Amino acid sequence: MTWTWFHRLASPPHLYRTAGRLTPWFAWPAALLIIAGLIGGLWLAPPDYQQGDAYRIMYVHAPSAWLSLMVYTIMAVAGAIGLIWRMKAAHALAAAAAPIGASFTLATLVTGSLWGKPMWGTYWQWDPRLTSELLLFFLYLGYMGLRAAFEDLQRADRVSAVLAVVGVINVPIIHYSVVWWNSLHQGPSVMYLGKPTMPPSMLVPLLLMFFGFTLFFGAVLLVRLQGEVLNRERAARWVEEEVGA
Amino acid sequence: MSDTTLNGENVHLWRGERHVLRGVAFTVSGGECLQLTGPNGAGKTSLLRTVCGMAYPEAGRICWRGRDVREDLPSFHAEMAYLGHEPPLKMELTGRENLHYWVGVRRRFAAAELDAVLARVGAGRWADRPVRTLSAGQKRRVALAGLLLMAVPLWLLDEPTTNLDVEGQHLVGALIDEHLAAGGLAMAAVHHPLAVAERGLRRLELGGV
Amino acid sequence: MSELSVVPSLVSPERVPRSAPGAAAVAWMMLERDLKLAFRKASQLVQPLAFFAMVTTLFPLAITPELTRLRHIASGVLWAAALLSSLLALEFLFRDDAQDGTLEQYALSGRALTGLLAAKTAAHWLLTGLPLALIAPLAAVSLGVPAHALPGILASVTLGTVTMSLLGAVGAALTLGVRRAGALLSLLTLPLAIPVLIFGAHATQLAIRGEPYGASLTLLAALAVFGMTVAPLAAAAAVRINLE
Amino acid sequence: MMRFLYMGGYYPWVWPAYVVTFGVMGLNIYWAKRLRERARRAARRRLQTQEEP
Repeated sequence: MTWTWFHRLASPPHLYRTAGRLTPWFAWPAALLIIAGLIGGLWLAPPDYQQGDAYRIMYVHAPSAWLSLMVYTIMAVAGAIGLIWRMKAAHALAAAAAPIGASFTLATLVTGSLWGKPMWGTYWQWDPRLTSELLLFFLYLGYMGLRAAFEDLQRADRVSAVLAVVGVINVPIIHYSVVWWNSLHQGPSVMYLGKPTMPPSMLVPLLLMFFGFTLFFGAVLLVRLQGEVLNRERAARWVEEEVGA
Repeated sequence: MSDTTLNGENVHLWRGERHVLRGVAFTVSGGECLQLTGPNGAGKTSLLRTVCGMAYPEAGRICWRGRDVREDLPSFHAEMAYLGHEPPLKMELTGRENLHYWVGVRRRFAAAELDAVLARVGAGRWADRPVRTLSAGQKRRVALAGLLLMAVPLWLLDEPTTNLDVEGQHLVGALIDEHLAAGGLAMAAVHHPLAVAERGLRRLELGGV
Repeated sequence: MSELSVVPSLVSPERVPRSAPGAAAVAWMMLERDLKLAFRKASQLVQPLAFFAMVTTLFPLAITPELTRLRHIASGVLWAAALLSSLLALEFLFRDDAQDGTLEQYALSGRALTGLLAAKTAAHWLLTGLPLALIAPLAAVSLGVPAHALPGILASVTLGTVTMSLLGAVGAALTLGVRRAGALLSLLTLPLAIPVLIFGAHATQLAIRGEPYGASLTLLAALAVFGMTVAPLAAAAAVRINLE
Repeated sequence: MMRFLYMGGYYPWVWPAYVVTFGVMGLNIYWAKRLRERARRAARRRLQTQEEP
């Protein structure tokens, strides 16, 4: 059966141990990639001919933005799996991911507005990307608020999973309606991400940062996952072996 | 002879940190009433809610007519009635209106049938008053009328005699007896023994831990 | 056994022709019930409307009484007020029924909870969304909106409140098990309502300027249709979890 | 080195952006470890109370 690995992985003791074992395999490469990306992005890459050195904010802004979206999607997928197959491990994963995603969404907003000040002359522009990101931040806040409102972990898991699924369906609708809204009001359309003609000396550090941030998320997620799995486990013998009563 | 059998196998249920049901097993067949007893917190209500599919057991299963009820909850629900602690009535509506909107989504019934069940539970005189104005015992009787009107084989009753006077308690016993005689089955969580004929009565003692 | 004879026998369902009403009849019954209940405590019906009128009054007082200037912000004022007012009554959309146990009986009735909740949502829209849409043109006039824009405002608020009721049903179902859910409910529902706000306010703005607003109305209608397919499913799932 | 820190005049925005991002990453590491530690402590406590009766 191809499904056996899946169920084995989802069994709490196995998941707890695997997560513990995998953490360094995410953490060290993440550190390496991020340091390499920092050297490449801050030191080696040349200044942009239009934005000067301000574009270097992109090396932390863009990967944070990527994480903010990816994490919400992961939460929704994990939530759906948890709902459909009644899998506690999937809910634990969603619970572990949410605060990480929210914090990177906040980082995206702050770095975006720090980039905006020299570029637009103001810390906040109702630019479609930033506006969508702000709304995404509200979605995260709602998700975590809903989770926190329940005392019973299982109910919190399942109710918030429904919210994440509804939210992820709405994310593209919200994003495109915001883009459409922005096009009506002729907002500034300075694109600083995904320029087609980015020289390799600029692009390579960006890619390093993307991978580095993703692995960093993985490492933090695994640590949190261990905690969330333990919180969902009641009296199992394996817990005794792991934490040593 | 009849395949109307409800059985639970090795039912385990957790409520937060509490292991409420620990491997509960039972069988009830047509013509039988299973009386659940045990101290407060022993899991009587939890077991009833697990049986009716409102709580999801960690392990074990509930079978109706030999099939796991989880396979097809809607058709299982169509054959059962659950009465909780509080009569499920809207205060702003009359007893008759309550029954209309409550049982009416399950089956059509004639006005004569409604009158007959109301008379049977002794609720005929105040069925047209808003439920808000009724006493707790009168509300309970309206709820019992709903139970009869559903005309389903399986009754799941949580403390059905709460707030009823002695006569009302005998009424509950008589209703269950008639239900069993018609081939129905019942599962009731009780504090005080039901006034039910000994013949079809079975007991399940849940231990509180 | 004389009394029993009035109740159909129940040993096996095959012998009793099950006289279950159809899905449409059930939905209608639910709708009728909720309308009847609402009219028996009518004071709750007026509150969202009064709130809407109040909010739209705040703006002239806070900004300017000049109608020519109010006209420019009218669409924003109307839509922000409409979104906020439609949130008001939401918390009790399912809560009353959950508390007295009737919602549980519907969840255990063997009938599709999706359809029952859709009917309840429809009742909620009839009781709050539609009245809002009907008084929105009045509020618009008080903000200096020319008469030719009123049909557009009526149409867009009508469509927008449909989606709001649907989103609100999901939010109310999610927070059913939360004791004081008001603020959380708004936090959950409002970000999801942004597309409604954008398309609705835009349609209103175009209508005020006397330009064709059909495209925005179509988008609002699309949101409503999309909501009708997804929202009852999500609400039913959330209600079942919260009743557990 | 000073030229590097000067960032072509954009230092008031570039460096805070990096500080914020890495601050968030640091907090994430700290929160994650704290969550795991608390869960372990809670699990130990649960095991002890269960053994007694």
